[in-house]
Amino acid sequence: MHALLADSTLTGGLLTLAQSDFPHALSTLTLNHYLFVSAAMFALGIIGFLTRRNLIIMFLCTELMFQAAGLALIAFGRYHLNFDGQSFVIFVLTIAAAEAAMALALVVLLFRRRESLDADLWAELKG
Amino acid sequence: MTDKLALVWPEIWLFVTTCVVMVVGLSPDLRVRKLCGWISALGLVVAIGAAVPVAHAGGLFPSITPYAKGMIGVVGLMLLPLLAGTVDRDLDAAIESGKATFSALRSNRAEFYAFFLFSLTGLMLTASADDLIWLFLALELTSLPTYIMVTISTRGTRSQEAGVKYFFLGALGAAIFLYGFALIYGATGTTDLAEIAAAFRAQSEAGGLNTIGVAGLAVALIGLCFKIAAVPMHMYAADVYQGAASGVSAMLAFVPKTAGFLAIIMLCGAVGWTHGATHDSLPAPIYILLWVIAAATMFTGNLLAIRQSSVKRILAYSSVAHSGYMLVGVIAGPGSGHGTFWDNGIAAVLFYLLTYGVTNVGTFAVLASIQKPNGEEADDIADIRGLHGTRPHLAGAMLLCVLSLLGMPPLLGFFGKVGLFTSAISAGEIPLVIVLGLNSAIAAFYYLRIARAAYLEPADEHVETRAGPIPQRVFAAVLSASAVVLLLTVAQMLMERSVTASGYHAPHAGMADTPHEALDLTRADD
Amino acid sequence: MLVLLILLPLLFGVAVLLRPPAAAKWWALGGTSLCLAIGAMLVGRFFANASPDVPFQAQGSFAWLPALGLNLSVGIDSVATLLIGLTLLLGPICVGASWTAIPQHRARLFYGWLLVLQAAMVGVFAARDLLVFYTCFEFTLLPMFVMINEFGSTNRHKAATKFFLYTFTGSIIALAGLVYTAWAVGTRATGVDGFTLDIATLTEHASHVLTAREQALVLLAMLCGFAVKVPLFPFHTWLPLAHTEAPTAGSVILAGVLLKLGTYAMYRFVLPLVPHAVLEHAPAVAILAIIGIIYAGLICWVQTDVKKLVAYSSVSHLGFCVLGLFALNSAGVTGSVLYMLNHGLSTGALFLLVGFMYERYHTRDMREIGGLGAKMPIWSTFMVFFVMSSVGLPGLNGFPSEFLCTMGAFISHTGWTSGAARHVGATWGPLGPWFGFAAGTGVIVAAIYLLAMVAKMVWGTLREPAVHHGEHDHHAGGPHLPVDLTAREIMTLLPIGVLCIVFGLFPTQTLIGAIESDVNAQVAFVHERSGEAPTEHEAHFAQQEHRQQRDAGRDEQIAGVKP
Amino acid sequence: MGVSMTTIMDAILSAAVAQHGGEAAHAAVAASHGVTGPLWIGLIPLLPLLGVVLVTLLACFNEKSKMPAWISVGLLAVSFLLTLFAYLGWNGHDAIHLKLWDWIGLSWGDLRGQTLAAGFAFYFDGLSLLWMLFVTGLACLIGLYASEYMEHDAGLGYCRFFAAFNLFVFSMSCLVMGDNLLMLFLGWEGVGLCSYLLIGYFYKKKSAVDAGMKAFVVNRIGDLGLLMGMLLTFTTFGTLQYDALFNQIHTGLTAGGTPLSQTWQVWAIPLLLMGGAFGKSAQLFFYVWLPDAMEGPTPVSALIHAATMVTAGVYLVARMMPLYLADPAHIALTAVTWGGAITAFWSATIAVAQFDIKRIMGYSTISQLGYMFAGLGVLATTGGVFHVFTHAFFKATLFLSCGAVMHGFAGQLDMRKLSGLWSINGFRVVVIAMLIGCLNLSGFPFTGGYFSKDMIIAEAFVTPDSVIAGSSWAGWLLLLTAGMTAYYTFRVFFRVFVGPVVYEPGEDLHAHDDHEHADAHGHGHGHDDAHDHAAEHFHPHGPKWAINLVLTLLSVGCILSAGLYFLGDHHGWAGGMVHASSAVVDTHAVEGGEEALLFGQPPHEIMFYISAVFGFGGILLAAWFHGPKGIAGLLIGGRTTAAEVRMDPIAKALRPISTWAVRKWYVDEFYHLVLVTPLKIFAHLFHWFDKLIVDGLVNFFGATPRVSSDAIGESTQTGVLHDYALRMVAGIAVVLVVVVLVLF
Repeated sequence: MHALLADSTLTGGLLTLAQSDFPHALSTLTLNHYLFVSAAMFALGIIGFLTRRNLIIMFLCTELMFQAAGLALIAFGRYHLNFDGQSFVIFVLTIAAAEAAMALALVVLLFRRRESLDADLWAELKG
Repeated sequence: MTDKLALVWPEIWLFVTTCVVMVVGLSPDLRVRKLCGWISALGLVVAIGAAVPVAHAGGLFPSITPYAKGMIGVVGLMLLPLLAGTVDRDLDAAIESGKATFSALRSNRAEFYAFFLFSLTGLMLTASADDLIWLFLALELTSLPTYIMVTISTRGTRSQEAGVKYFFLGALGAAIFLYGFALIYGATGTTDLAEIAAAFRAQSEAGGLNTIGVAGLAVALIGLCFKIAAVPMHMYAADVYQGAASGVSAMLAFVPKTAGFLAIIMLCGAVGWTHGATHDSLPAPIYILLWVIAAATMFTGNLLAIRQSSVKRILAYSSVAHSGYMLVGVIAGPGSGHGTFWDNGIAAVLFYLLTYGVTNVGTFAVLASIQKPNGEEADDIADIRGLHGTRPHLAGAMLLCVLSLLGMPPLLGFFGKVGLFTSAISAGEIPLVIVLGLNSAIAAFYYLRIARAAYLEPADEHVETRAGPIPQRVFAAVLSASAVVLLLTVAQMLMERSVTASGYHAPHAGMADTPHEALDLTRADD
Repeated sequence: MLVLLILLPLLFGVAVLLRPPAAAKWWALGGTSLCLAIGAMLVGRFFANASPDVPFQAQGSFAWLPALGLNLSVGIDSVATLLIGLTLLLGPICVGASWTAIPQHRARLFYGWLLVLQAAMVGVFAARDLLVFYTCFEFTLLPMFVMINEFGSTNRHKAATKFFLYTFTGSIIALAGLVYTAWAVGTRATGVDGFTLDIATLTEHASHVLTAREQALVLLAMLCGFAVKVPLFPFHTWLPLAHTEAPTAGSVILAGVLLKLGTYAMYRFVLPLVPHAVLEHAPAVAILAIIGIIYAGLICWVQTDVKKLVAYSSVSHLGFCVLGLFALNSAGVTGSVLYMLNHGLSTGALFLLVGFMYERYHTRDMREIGGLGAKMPIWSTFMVFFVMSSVGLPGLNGFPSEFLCTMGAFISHTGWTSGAARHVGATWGPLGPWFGFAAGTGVIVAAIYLLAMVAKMVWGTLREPAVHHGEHDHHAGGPHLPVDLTAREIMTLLPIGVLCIVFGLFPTQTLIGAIESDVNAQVAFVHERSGEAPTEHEAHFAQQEHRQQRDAGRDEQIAGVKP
Repeated sequence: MGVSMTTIMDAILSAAVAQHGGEAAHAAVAASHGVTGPLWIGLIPLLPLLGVVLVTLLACFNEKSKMPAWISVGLLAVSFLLTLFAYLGWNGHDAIHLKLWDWIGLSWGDLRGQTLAAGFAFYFDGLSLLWMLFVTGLACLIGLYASEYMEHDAGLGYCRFFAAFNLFVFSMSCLVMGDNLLMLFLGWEGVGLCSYLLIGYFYKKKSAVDAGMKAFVVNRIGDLGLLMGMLLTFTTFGTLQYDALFNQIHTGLTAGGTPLSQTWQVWAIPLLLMGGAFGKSAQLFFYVWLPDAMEGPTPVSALIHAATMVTAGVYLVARMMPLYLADPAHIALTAVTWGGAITAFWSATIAVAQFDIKRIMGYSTISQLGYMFAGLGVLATTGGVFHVFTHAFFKATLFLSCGAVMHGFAGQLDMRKLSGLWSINGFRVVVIAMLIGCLNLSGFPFTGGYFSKDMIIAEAFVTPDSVIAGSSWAGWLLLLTAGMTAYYTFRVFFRVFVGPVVYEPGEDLHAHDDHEHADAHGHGHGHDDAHDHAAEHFHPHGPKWAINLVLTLLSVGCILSAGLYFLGDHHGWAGGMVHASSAVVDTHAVEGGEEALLFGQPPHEIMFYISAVFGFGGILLAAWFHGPKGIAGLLIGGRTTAAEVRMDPIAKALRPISTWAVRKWYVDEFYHLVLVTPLKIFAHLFHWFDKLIVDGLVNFFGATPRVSSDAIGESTQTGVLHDYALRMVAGIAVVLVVVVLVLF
């Protein structure tokens, strides 16, 4: 796994994403680790979204997916040694916050109507 | 920086208008609040005006903004009368009949207009995006207000159901394309679209596209399918269109779809139609992906529409199908780049978006103009039966719009479709053209039903409808129907504009300031 | 003048919509009559100025959508002129035939669309641009749909939908084929700058740039559209249904003109655009046509619904028309063009007669009604007359067309013209005597079923439906009609009858002479071009070269602008 | 035969000699033709056409007088006179041409065979003149007859009758006078139409309508042969115009330059044309329509189905004789001979067993037509054509006499129910006319029929079997048939016209008139009263002046026609006419100059005796079996009632053969089983196939979207958010898998 980027000729000749002042345990982490985690988060988000019926949890799952993307962005940003990824993440967070605000308002509205947070109760429209 | 500022003047104007609308909307005076609509219209007109002078920006599609923003503004203007009174209708009626007095807190008219304008702002921003971050933000700005608009568009549970489905599935979609963006960034090391394009170019010249980049593109495109309601992300469309008020449905059929297509065009532009055996198509995985999606979308949309009895659902599924048609144009790509319309799929898509937007307003406007006795808007096909006898102009409008959507020559929709036809044939996409043709035929099943119901059949005896209280909607319907015919006179100009707009600035490898090595995660770790 | 003929009916259509319903039929009559008068002038002027060097007259063009290669261009050659004449002639006749059948409160809808339909039909024949053609071609569907759907009989919704969907589906695929041709010409033909839909340009270049395989595919696509319209076996099933359900005027137009759109399109596009493929596949098409002739003829024989019988007879007759076209020689193509006109007259008249009968008895079932000879002698006389015209009795109009189609198929055989035993009366072509023979058996079948119909309808003892289903919703309250034909009804039939005789006795002076040079030119063109199609490689090379030239041209332009 | 030659004959000879150096002969022949006739010749067919128009106009004004008849007869008389003038003004050898206008003309090149030119043009040579003389003459007389015969239908029916009658004469004139095969075809189909209309004149009677349709359809089958023959002629010779065609044939080459004898067309074309001729003239397989055609009014049977139209086939073969002779193997001529001979015999076997006198005449017509074809086949064109001429007169006489009987006895035609007309008041003229006709038909010595038939039979023996295979056998068959003819002819005469007076009225067919039959004209034989009153109240009424006059004139014509045999130097007047036409045969050239002998004698001489023996034999047999007691039964008859005759026990003994003969050998039933029924089954099969399979497929494809719509809609659009999400994700997975699968 270390050899993944062994022959890469990225500027600065970095073999890993770790910086010298990182804790040792982290210094061996490579891009792959981060991507793996990110993918796992994304998958978990999807699985959660598909399996949970509670509106709030479902929303949180989508947040998880957003953050998975954020993690990937940061990892890539670090890998490419530019700040695009990081600045992207800032905006992603902002959007996530906006969505959260909307989601909660929506959830309140829906709860008032049905006295329940079960998403599948809303199945009048179909066909 | 100032360059970019010049580029976004329309958005700025719209934003300012939005703010004004919100402020005016706080007025305790009903008459002042009623100005909101006019102010919005004014803002849109100014925005259109501001969009036109912008001649040439940078990026992959340097000339797309004037056309796109002009189109957005025009269709926005047509949508405006349709949206009038969506949220305050009951309150207004109550006030007029003296049952209630105006209460500043109960009215959210201004917010509604503001959301609409925000959404349009986002849409225009999408058109001027030259960066993934920008694109992402613009797309979200387009979508987020629509979630609210759907939910509050009527007071029934249906709108709320539509809202919940739209929002949650929308969030899922957004997450997906965001992840795709992340991967693209990872593969190219930049968020600037032009640089991404250059990087991809370099990769392909160096022996093949980066897997992660392709995967990212694929994931992003699939995520964007939600915006354009393409298979497999079309599930929500019918429910949401049906649940929302007709005006909002009309908007949903245009605004997110346009945003989605603009984004898809930009992403495809980033990878370029320079791959394949003859260097004139998208890279194989993306090509196959879009091909499958386009074909599946056409069939699914048209087939599902057949069984519906709700006109809104029919139109929703037809909107799905139309996305499929337009994807054909995306697949065909910008063609030879000779400044011709007929072999330019992107121009065809841009033109089609306009024709679709204009026509679609009409169909929904007719529905919005008819009211059932319980105050709901017309929805079921039985509700529009016999329209010819009672409101012939609405029936005529419905007929024209539906026929245009069907692609009946010589209406506007037909020429939209011909553009797709010719460009796809130029690109050698004969099977897709056949699929497109077959689907146009399948579409005739349900369009004919609508047309027949509205224009020919007598009214059902037990179904009562009456004219809605808002004359602007009738105006919108008639406006749209006449546009279907009248725009034909300027079709040449529109086509030329769309060609200019689709001017694709093909990337070269040297464009990127920081040439990055191909990122290859597949290489074995020994 | 051509444009006037397209616009006038539209204007009158608007007038019909705006005037009170009671005036609708008068406006319609005025509009169609005026058009007929103008049309007569047009036809007269055309043939006065006809010359082989200027095949197309009354040309007009307006660059509307150059971006799509679309010009609003019109022009007529002799074939188109005659077909326009037929269309315009049937206009007032249809109005006259609908005079009492259409209830007043729906008259505006009916006559309005009738006029629109007429404009569209004229447009098809007048078009010199592919998209103008296609537009009008498709736009005929809508008025017909309305007419069947609203003014038809019991099963009308199904019939209208089937008619629309079937033909619409076919023609979209045909459009794909046509656009493909346009594309190929636009990207490969030397001397063509960019995409064009101009029919003349396409005709000139298409056969040079399409490879054999492409031609076959384009042929297939075009046939999908046009064969459905004609209709050619086995794509005919919409026709009996549509005819049966359509109102009288609808049937007349459907049989008289709409079916001819298919054959006209074959004449105008299929033959000259893809001659190589046509030559190769003509036997297959001809076999379909012959199957149609005999198969549909036999089906006619066992029909009980007289209108369905006449409808199936159209299928059978149009088989001759297609057969003649695909004989690819002057006799066949001339016969085919004649057939387009003559079938329109005689079958149109048969539909009128059936319609008049239906208006009185509200049934078309020959088990319920028949033996009308004693009760309606005038009607019966016309019936026998037009049946004879339809059977192809020499001296009436059906014969020259049927004979020439059969002859065309018979003499169109390459084996005839080569080898030691050269046969001077034969022509180059893909069919042969067996095709002529098979088509000839169709003549026998035609005699069987049409005479069987006459035997049931006209001869025999009088049979009338026990109870008049006079309570048909559209007819309730309509004026009471006398037993036999009224003067108005006779006036609708008389002009057709006169033309039947004139075209039967003087075909050369009226029709054949008129179209001879155009048809000969067309046949010669097909002959010349059918020999070889470019290979894939050549086509590819042409495309490359074309692209380079265009690039060069653009560079020059840019270079020219820059300094 | 053929001692002196006309110019045409010379040309033909020279062409035959210099078969391959055809140009000179070609030029010579061309030069000998080409007399342009005066324009008034065109009036001959056009006057009847004018009659159609006038009569139709009268119908429009609902004319109820006999005006239509007078107009028709007048115009036909003028037409006849014009023909006569044309004949008298004719120079006796050259064909007269007259082109009125181009009918179907189409040209696609300047080379030979690239022009189809069929003018509305006329061509008068001996053959057409001969035909036209009796066509217009008889039409005029029979029109006069019909003016009385049809009088009970005065009104629309009367007009309808005379319109079709006139149209028939027009068509027949076009057929005979046409200058090309297409004109012939015009007339050919036109007479078919008129035949159809007139057979079905009593259109309320199903059998009449069916008979009309049968006639038309059977004719059409033959017409297919004619049509194909025409097209093949065009491809071979590049023209359909007689002159050009004959000139080409005389060169011995096809227009493409191949020697004719080496092509298959040389026998195929005549065979195909023969198909058409047999159809129209009711020969061989096609005869079945003619007996049924007797459903028509009797004047129609007389004119169309005996005298004129049915001889069109003979005309065609005679006209196309050069084509038939061009085949060195004479395949088509042999077929014509045997077709004619077999038909003659076959229909005679049916005729001997029938009881309907009109039908017997019908079968005898078929039989006599067989003689004519056999005559043409064995190269006795003169005999054949002469027989056409004499037959036209005597058969018209016979039919009209039968018609007079029918007219007087309310449609009774059954010989078992009629007897002794001689003794009934007012029928003397009829009986005499009938007798003259019968004598002619049975070939009684020194009648016209005797001479014409002998010429045919003798020539059959003259022509060597090497030229026409089995020619002498055909002669024996024809001889036998002559005897049978005499038998069945006089069977009718003896039973119906002489003997004890017995009669029973028939169902009055004439009651089926058009509309106005309610306002009866006060006829003794009423319309519906025929059924109301008992038979004893019925009084037969003899014919009035028009019928009697016509019968008299025709009888005189019959007698005079015999005299024609002695006119001129080409075996009579008819021979002269044939010599001046394309039908001429140089028998010396064809037969190699040798005459076969019969009983060691030249057949032409001995035949007079032999056939007289056969004729007498037949008559005596008839008298023995059917003749009444006394002088009217030639003293050997023994019949005392109408229904019982000496033949009955023999017929009973011969069962089932006699029953079969009565039932016409079940040919109609056979055709029904073999042709009509399968065709009908196919029609029904196709009908259902169309409905279920062809349309079913269309409906299937039409329903597919709807069905799949329901399937997809119900399974995916459940309305549940989670389902949607799941399907979206699954959909993404599927799409990605598809992409991967396609990629690799």
